Amino acid sequence: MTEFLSLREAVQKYVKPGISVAMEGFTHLIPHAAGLEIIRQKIHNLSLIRMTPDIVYDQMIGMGCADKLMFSWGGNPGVGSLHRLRDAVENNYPHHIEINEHSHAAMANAYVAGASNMPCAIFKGYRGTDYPGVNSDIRFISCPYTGETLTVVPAIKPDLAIIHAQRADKHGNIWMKGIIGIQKEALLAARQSIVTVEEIVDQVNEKQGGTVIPRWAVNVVCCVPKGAFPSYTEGYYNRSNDFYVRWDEISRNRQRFLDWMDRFVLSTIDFSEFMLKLEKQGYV
Amino acid sequence: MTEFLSLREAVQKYVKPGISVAMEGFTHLIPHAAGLEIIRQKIHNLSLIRMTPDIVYDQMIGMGCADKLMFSWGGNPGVGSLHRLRDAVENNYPHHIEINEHSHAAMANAYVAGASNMPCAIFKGYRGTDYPGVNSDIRFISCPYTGETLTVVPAIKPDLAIIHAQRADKHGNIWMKGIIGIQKEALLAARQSIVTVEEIVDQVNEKQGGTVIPRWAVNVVCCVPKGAFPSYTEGYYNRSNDFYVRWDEISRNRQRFLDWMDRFVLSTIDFSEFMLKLEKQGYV
Amino acid sequence: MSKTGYTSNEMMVITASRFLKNDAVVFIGIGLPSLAANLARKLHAPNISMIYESGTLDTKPDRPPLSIGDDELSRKALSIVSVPEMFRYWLQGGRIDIGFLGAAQIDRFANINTTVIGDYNYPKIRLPGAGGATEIAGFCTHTLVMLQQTSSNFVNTLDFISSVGFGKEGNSRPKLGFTGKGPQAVITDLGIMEQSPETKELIMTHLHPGVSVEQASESTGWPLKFAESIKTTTVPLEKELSLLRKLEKMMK
Amino acid sequence: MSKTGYTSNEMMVITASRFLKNDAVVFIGIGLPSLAANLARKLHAPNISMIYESGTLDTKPDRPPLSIGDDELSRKALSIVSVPEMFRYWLQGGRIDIGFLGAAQIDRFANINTTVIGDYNYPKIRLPGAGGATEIAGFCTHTLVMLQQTSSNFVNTLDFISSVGFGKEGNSRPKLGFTGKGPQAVITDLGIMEQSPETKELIMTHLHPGVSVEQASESTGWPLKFAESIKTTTVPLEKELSLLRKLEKMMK
Repeated sequence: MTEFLSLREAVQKYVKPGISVAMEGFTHLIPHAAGLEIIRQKIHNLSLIRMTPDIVYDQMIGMGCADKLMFSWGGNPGVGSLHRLRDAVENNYPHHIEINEHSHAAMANAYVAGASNMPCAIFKGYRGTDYPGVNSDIRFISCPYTGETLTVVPAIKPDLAIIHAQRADKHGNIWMKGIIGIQKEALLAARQSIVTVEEIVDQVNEKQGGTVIPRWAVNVVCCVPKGAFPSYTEGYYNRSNDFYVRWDEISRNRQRFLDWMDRFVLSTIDFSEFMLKLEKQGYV
Repeated sequence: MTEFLSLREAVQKYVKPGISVAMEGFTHLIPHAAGLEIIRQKIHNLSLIRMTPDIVYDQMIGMGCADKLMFSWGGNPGVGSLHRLRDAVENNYPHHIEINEHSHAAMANAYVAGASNMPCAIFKGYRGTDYPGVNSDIRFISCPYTGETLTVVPAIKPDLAIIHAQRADKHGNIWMKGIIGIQKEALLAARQSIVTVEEIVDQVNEKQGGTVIPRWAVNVVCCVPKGAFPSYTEGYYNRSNDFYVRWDEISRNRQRFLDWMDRFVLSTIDFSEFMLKLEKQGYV
Repeated sequence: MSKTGYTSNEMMVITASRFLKNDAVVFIGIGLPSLAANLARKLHAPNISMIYESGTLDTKPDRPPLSIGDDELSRKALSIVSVPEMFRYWLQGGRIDIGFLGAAQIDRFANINTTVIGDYNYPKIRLPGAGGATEIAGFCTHTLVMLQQTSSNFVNTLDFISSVGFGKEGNSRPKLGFTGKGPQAVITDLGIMEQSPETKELIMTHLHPGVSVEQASESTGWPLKFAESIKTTTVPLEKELSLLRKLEKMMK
Repeated sequence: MSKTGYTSNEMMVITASRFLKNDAVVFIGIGLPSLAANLARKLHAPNISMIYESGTLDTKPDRPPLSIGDDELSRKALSIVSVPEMFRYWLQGGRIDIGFLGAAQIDRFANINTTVIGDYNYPKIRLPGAGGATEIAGFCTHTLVMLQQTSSNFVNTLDFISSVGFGKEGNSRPKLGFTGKGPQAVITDLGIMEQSPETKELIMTHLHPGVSVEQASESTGWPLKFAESIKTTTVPLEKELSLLRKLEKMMK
C-alpha cells in the first residue's frame, strides 16, 4: 500500500546513509524539495545516480551528502558549470567522490534494463571513444547472429528512486504530463520509491494525456507544492531560468555557497519555509 | 515526404511478392482493409509477421498469399481456432507455410530491437520450454556481469509495416489513441510503412492523449474509413464481436471459405464496397 | 446445469475468484479467468488491479470483456501501456502478483502445453500457441491454472512444454532464475490441486462437493495422489452464483 | 560588434542555419545550434523538424528556448517521447538527418572532447561530459559542429575522445558500424572546415569575410590545410541578421 507522508517523514524513513538514490527529472519535474530535505537531515555516504545532475545534486555534493556519482552530463543547463561538482572532482572538496561516468544513451538503456529486471542492457554506444578506458563497467559482446560488436552496460537498480509529478490520487496513483524523461524507468528500476507531487486529487487518468504510474509501484507520496522549483512543473509553474543563472554566482565560491545553504536550507524547517524565504529575498 | 495514396495504389506500389510484411494491431486497430486489398491484388509469397495473427491473416493464408508466418499467438480471440491457419499447418492447404514461432515477449523485444536499429534483443524468455528446440533463432548468452544465462532473439526488421490509426494530418503525422500494442515499434522497425486511417484532419496532437508518429517515419497514408473492421477503432466504432464468431463458421470449411472470399472480397472493388455488401447481407 | 444447482464451470470460476485478495495485481486472460477476476472485484476484492495483456493496467470494466482487446477495457483503464512495456516493465519486472493460465495439456509438475497436440512439425492439432503464457508463468509471483480435468488433459508427458510450472522434475524454478514462485493452485471442474512439498508433484487437496476420489483419479492421466486430509470446496454461495450469472448475461 | 556590422557568433549561427534544408529532421542542443535551427525555420526552412534531447519531436517554439527543458518546447511539440525512446528509436534508429555538436576540443579528424581538460582522474577542468553527443555523433546521418576557432580548441591530440568525428585515422566510421556519415562541416567564427577526401582531415574550405588564411592558421593547433580554391562565406544578409537579433531579444 502506498503511504502518504510528509517529505520529512519520507526522507527519515527511506533515505539511509550508504544507499543508492536516483533522483531523476530530465529538465522537467526535478525533485528539488527532496534534495534539500536530504541536506537538512544531513544524510551522507549516498551513491547518487542521475543522467543530468544539476543544481540539486550540486547542492547535495557541496554539502557532502555523496560518496559516489553516476551521471552522463553534469552541468548547469543553459548556464555552464556545476561549481560544487567540479570542486569535488577537481579538488576533492568537501571530500573525494567516486565518479561513474556514462553517456545518456547508456544510462537510458541501463534504466530500462533495471525496470525490466534485466542484469544488463545492450546498445551501440561508446564506439571509438575513450569511455571504456575510464569506466570498467562498459563491456562488449558479439551479436550471435551478425557478429557485430555490441556494447553492454550493467542495469541500474537503485535502492531508492525519488521523482516529482503533477498529481497523485488518494490511492497513490501518479499522473505526470509533459517531458517525461527517464522518471518512469528510474522509479520502476528502484527497489523503493518516493514521489513528491504538486497536489493530491480524487482521481487521476490519462484522458487528458500524460502518463499514469499505478499505486502498487509507489511506496510513498508526499504533497510538496512547487517541489520542483527552480525547475518547472508543466501546468503549474514555469522554469526559473533566473535562478539557474544566479546559482552560478552562489555556487562559485565555497564560503558563499555554505553561507547560502545555511541561510536558506539548514535554517528553514521545510520546503515551504525555504520558498517563502527565497521570495522575501527576491529570488522568486 | 509522406505520400497520400488510395489503398489500391499503396498496395500496388509497396507490397511486392516475396517481401516480409508486418501488419500489426494488438486487438485494436487491426489493418483489415489492407489485408483484403493484398488478397484482391493476388500478391503471393509473402513472409507475414504478426504477434497475434487473427482473421485477416487467416484470410491471407487461406488465399495463398503467405509462404512464411512469424507469430506468437494464432487464434480467433475469444472464439477459438483459426481454421485456415490450422489447415495450412496441419494439412499444407492451400500449400505448405513455414512457421517461425515465438512468445509474445520475444516478439515484443525483437520489434523494439528492430526499431532501435539493433541486430538482436536480450530478455529472460523461454526458460525451461521446448521453444528453443523448434526455433533455431532462439539463442543464449551469458550476462558479462552476473553470468546469468539470457535469451537472445534476432531483431524483427520487416520490409514493410502496415498499421491502422485514427487520424493523419495533412502532412502525414499520425495520431492513434487507446490500446497501442506493438504498432509504433512495428512501423519504426520496418524499412517502409503504410498507415491506413479513419480520417485526415488539419492537425493532430497529443493534447488529448494518445501517440503521435511524425510524418518522416511514414511512407504512405491511405484514408480508409472503417478500415479496421471487424476489429475496432477507439472513438469511431466498436469491435464486431459478432463477426469474429461468424468467422468461425465461414472459415471452417475450405469451399465455404473460398466462396465467401470470392463473393465478398474478390468480387468487390475496394473496402467500401466490401463493407456495403457485408451490410446488405446482415454481417454488420 | 446439474442437480447441484450450478455448473462445473461456475464452480471453477467461483473457486478461482476466492483466491484473489483485495490488493492483488492480477494478469488476466479472456474466458474463465476474466470472469473470476471480475467476480472477485464485485464481491470481496474491490481494489483488485486487473491487467489485461493488451496493455490495460488496472482496468475496471462494467461488464466482463469479450476479448482482451475489448474496447470496454481500454475505456476504463487507469493506464494503457504498449506491449513491450507490458512484457518488460510489468511482467518481467516482477510487478504482477497473480497470473492466470489456461492449458490444453498439463503434467504432474504443472508444466503446460498450449502449442500443439502431436508432433510439432506434423501436428495432429495446431493450437494457438503460448502468446504471453510463457513469461506469465515465469514472472508473476504466483499463477493460477484453470482447466477441465480429463485424462487427456492431465497427461503423463506433454507433447510440448509451452510454459513452465515447477519444471521437469518439479523443482526447476530456482535454477531457471524465475522471480515467480509458480502455480499456487490448479483449479479444475473436480477440485483443486496444489504442489506437494514432498513429491513436488500436483496432488488433489480439495474436491468439489459431490466429486469422488475415484472420479478424480479416472480423470487424470497419471496416478493421482491426494492430500492426507482432503477437503471439500465450499459450495458456491447464493451471492456468488447470482452475481456470476449476471456477469455472464452481460456478455451476451 | 565589429566594424563589419555583425558579430562572429552571428556569422557562425547564420552560416549554420544555411546548412539546414526545409525537410531536415534536426537534433538540437541549446545555444548557437538552437538559434541556427530557429533562424532557419523562420527563414528558408519552415518545415524543418526540430528535435530536442529532452524528448520533444518536431517542436515549434515561438521563441528560442533557454534550455533543452524549456517549457516552451514541450508546449509546442508534435510529440513528447521518453528519454529511452529518444535514444533508441529515433537516434540509434537512424531517423535523424542532422545533429548539432559543440566541443571543448576538436582534432583534425573532427573527433571531439567535451569531457575533461587534463588527465581524466586528476582533471584540470572537469567539463560537463558528453551527454547525448556520443551517440548523436554516431547515428545522425550528418553532424554539424560549431565552436570558436582557437589554437587551444583545435588541438593536435584530444585529452579525451568523447565523440567520434571521422575516427583516429580519419576513416574509422565504417568499421565502427555507424549509420551516420559524420561531420558535414565544422563551422567556426573564422570559416568552415570540411573533410578532405584525400588526407581525410579537416581542411578550411570557406573563410568568413575579412578573415585571412594566416589568422585561421594561427588559430589552429595543427598545421591547417586549405582547399585549393578557398571560398568566402556569403556575408550575413540583412533579413538574416535582423531576424537573428529579434530571436536573441526574445530570449532575454
